[in-house]
Amino acid sequence: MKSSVIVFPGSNCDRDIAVALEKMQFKNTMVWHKETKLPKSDLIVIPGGFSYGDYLRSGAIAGKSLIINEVIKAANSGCLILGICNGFQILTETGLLKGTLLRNKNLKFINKDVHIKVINNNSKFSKKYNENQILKINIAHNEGNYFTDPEHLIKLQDENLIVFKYCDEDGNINEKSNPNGSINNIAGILNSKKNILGMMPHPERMVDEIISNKDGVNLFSSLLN
Amino acid sequence: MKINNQIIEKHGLKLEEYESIKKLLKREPNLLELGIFSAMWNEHCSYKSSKIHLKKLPTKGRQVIQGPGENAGVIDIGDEDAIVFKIESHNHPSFIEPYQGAATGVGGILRDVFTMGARPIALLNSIHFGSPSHIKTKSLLNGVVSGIGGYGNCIGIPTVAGETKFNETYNENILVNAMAVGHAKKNKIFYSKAKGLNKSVVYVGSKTGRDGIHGASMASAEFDENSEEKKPTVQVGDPFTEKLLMEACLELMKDNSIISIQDMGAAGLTSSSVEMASKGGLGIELKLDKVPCREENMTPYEMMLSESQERMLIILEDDKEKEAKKIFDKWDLDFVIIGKTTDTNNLTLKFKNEVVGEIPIEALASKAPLYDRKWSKKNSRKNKINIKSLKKIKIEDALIKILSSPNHSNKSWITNQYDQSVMCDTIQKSGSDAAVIRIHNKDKAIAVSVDSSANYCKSHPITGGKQIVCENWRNLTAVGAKPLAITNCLNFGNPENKEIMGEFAECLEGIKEACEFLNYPVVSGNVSFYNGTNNKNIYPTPVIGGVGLIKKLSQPISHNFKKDNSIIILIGKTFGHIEQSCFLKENYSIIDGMPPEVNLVNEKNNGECLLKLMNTNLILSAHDISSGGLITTISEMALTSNYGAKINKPKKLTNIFEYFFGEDQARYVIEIERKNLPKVEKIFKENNIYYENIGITQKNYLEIQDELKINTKDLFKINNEWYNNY
Amino acid sequence: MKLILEKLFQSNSKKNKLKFSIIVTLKKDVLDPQGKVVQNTLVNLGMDDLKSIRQGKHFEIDLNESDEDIAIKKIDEMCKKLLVNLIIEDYKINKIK
Amino acid sequence: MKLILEKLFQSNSKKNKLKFSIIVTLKKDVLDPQGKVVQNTLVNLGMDDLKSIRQGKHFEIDLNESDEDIAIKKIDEMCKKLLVNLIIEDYKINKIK
Ligand SMILES: Nc1ncnc2c1ncn2[C@@H]1O[C@H](COP(=O)(O)OP(=O)(O)O)[C@@H](O)[C@H]1O
Ligand SMILES: [Mg+2]
Repeated sequence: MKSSVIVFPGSNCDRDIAVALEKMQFKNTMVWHKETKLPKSDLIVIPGGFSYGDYLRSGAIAGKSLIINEVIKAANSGCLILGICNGFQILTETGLLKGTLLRNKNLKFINKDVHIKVINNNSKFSKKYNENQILKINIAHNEGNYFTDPEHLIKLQDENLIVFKYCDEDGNINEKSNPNGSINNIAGILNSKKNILGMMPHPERMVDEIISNKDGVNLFSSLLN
Repeated sequence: MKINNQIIEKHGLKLEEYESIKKLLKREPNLLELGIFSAMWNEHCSYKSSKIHLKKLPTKGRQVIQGPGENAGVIDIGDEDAIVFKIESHNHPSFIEPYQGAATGVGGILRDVFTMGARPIALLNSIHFGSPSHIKTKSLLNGVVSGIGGYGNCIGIPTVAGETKFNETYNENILVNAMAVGHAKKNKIFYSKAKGLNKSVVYVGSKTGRDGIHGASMASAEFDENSEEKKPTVQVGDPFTEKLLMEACLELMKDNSIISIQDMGAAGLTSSSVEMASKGGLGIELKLDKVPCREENMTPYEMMLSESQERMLIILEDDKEKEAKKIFDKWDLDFVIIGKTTDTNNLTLKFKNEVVGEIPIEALASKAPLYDRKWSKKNSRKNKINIKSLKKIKIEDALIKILSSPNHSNKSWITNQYDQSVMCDTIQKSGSDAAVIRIHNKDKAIAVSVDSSANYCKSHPITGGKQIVCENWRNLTAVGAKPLAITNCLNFGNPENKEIMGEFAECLEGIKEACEFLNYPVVSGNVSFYNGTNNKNIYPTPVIGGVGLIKKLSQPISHNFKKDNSIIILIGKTFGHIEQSCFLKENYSIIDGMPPEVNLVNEKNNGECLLKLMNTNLILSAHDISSGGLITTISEMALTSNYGAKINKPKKLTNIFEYFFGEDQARYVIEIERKNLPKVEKIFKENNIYYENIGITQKNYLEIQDELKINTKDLFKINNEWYNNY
Repeated sequence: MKLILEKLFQSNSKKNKLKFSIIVTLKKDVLDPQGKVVQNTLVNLGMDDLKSIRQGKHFEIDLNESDEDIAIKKIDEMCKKLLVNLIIEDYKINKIK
Repeated sequence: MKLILEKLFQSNSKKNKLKFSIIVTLKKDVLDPQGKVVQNTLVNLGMDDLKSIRQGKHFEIDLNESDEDIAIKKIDEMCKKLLVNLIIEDYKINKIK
């Protein structure tokens, strides 16, 4: 499997995701945002960080970069796209995913391990997880408060496009287990064609026992065919 | 403009100092030159009051690659790896504008580390606020914490440890000290010393604006009522640009084009150019028209004194300009040749084809004033407190008071606002004795911690100075690291006051003794004087930042209890020293007497023996004992795990409060498996270690026979309540 | 019950609610990192005529207060107490209706 | 040299630079977490008369363009292309001078 990681000025989880991908046997290439051609890849990752400082709106400026046009083309032709944290924000800014990520409800940056539940394990990104499996995974963001309009929300539910929801240790999905105010506790969603996943939690931080746990591993192994 | 006394004073210079300037120049300076002198001669840059004392600190050791005097200290951690680290204060700017003050503090210390060729891998901070009930405290705390997070999170370097303390002595003068730690290759360290004639001096990074003009003088001036009105142009941090600058510099450092590199910190272009020239014994000429400016019509004075952030000065090898510029273009940063090295030994400033200032470099550096200020020895109160004469309280209530006090409360409210995990090498985060960071792609790690004890230092500076070094050393040891070296940030009041100068001299005496004995040299640091308002000085607050090495990475030792029914051992002798304790302060508002005595022999012995036990995998968990005493330490081990403890009552000691709350030094609590007890005891005996088996772990409850029984979940709640309700 | 009635009465008597807009800008000479990046991006997108752009904040406030002088005083207090960082920001209050 | 002359000429011919202010607000139905927290804080500070507060952004733009119609068109383009997320935000352009 070939992967590409797009690097913007201000990306800062690019090395982390590259390490995780290589550990999972992806053949990975880093792609600088000024480039106009993408190497042939089965998976494109837009990593976390603060592209362009997250100035204006998080993800907005990266959403206008040269390389993004290529990403959009690849997405439309069915390439798998994974946006993590800032990557998710960039995907919503480009319109590849619907909705938006607002400031966390407490207006503070939040970094901690939270629990998420696998709602849909029937996607290319999540098939190695069990349905309703509870994962412990790190979040680190200022703007992770997912918001979308009622119609799209219904669509997300009806078409089973919600992959992860925030929950507590025992799997309860409620306001208390919602760290950032996301609508319906949403932590990660797919597009209708199910080839694009955007998620706020950081699976790349959960692939090494000595650092954390290995709850992120199956996301990457799901992608390996 | 004719220079008069008022102008001289406004520049923070004494009249005698102005006389020396005239002598050195053999003429009157112009305003630009005066500004440059004021920046270079103030306390912040010249260390004029502290230098003769700092010289006494031990700075050498086999582990030291570079001691004080460079942008940051460098130590050897084996193989080809070096660790580069330093701590710095940003107290006054943070009091004026907490968010930006703290943010730019982080930005500044990061530049000190990556200038030397190191990729920063961890950030720490020591922050001190006034009393929680003081009207300014809450917004200062909020601003400082989000400023630290705002900068570190954005640039993508984990903030992994720190300390947060409240004490009314900081009501009008908070402390914000930031420490950065980086990793470099031993043979790829970059220094600031200029070499060679006619070499290009290159300005890179952000443009220069009218930010913090005279910031360096401000940092060295006492506050008065008007200081909030003075409102110097506050420096705003731009972590995004810093990230670009860092990546660009590290990229340029991959080949051999840099002769010397220096960040523009306090006193910006002035101090960076003077520093490079003076270290190299050269002159430097700058064409100020070339300086990239953000605002229109900036004057040479403004350019030379601006403290705009995210800028660097580089001296390049011949013919490397083109390649270097390419890198900075890639990162969208300014790259301008603004001058060259000369053989004149002068700082020569040209503007519009005219020489607008010319000063001998040595007048700004080696000939800067040096003071041996008067100081007096502390007359410490040797009062003994008799607990029996105090109002009776229950152990449980006393413990709850401590665990729910602002200073001992769980700091997750703060640390959850910092990205602690980015870079994926944080093995142990905030909340333990020391954070543990893996060296990327390697099987080894470093441990880092910052510590201070202002109350101890106030009551007896020599002991206090020794104590913080020991506590810091102990915190690293407690996670299984061999302590290697420290950086220090010396926050004190007005050095022109002989009591304050005495606190400074004596604290340093204590630090020196401890560092020498523990082979724990000082490799970098920072002095911040004039912390105080209207002649009210803060308590002496030296902050120690230590780095230790974990040579072979297995799971590092953390402090939460791991198992049911394992043995709990107290290492070190308990005398029950209760004066200056957190127990007396929180329960009786008594802050009196001497700090606990520091016995360096025991400290070293106990710590080294503990490391031996750890290296033979005999330890399940370990925690050092500090403020709050034995029972506080045990509570902290219980409240983050599902296991409590059943602790025996002391047999010998008369007073149970002194036993459980006394703050005697050189002690640890460890948890070991029952079956390993004989092996562990044997090692203790071989090493002459005093220890006591004080109890066992058990599920759910922390218990002292007949005295206390409390659910660990409740302990956790108690420990978390204060911040959540503040 | 009494309380509720009182509240109702109160809000009735102040029917003409006022609406204000506050514009908060960075002081001159203070670095605006956001504006800088936005400016570069716009220029890269082909907006050559852009001379400068500075970013600030905007608040829209509805007040239960019909006396304009009192209202402005209150808004001013809000600005000073919370909305504006007086060290680095300036502000302007405008009545919308 | 030619370049410099051209530049000089250009900036002369467009002497009357225009200045605009743009106010960007969140659409009505979009959650405004910031406004909400600010509102709560203000109420806690004793501002009982506060009915509602919504936070938005403000831009101040200087253009090298003297034709107002063209200028407004350009500003509008900037908004659409970058400054505003049309899915969740509304905007208003005002000429300042
Ligand atoms: N401002 C801060 N930033 C990061 N970590 C902090 C901060 N304040 C406290 N901590 C963390 O909280 C824990 C407890 O701090 P402290 O009581 O000072 O520890 P110790 O007594 O072991 O030195 C430590 O792990 C420390 O790193
Ligand atoms: Mg400790």
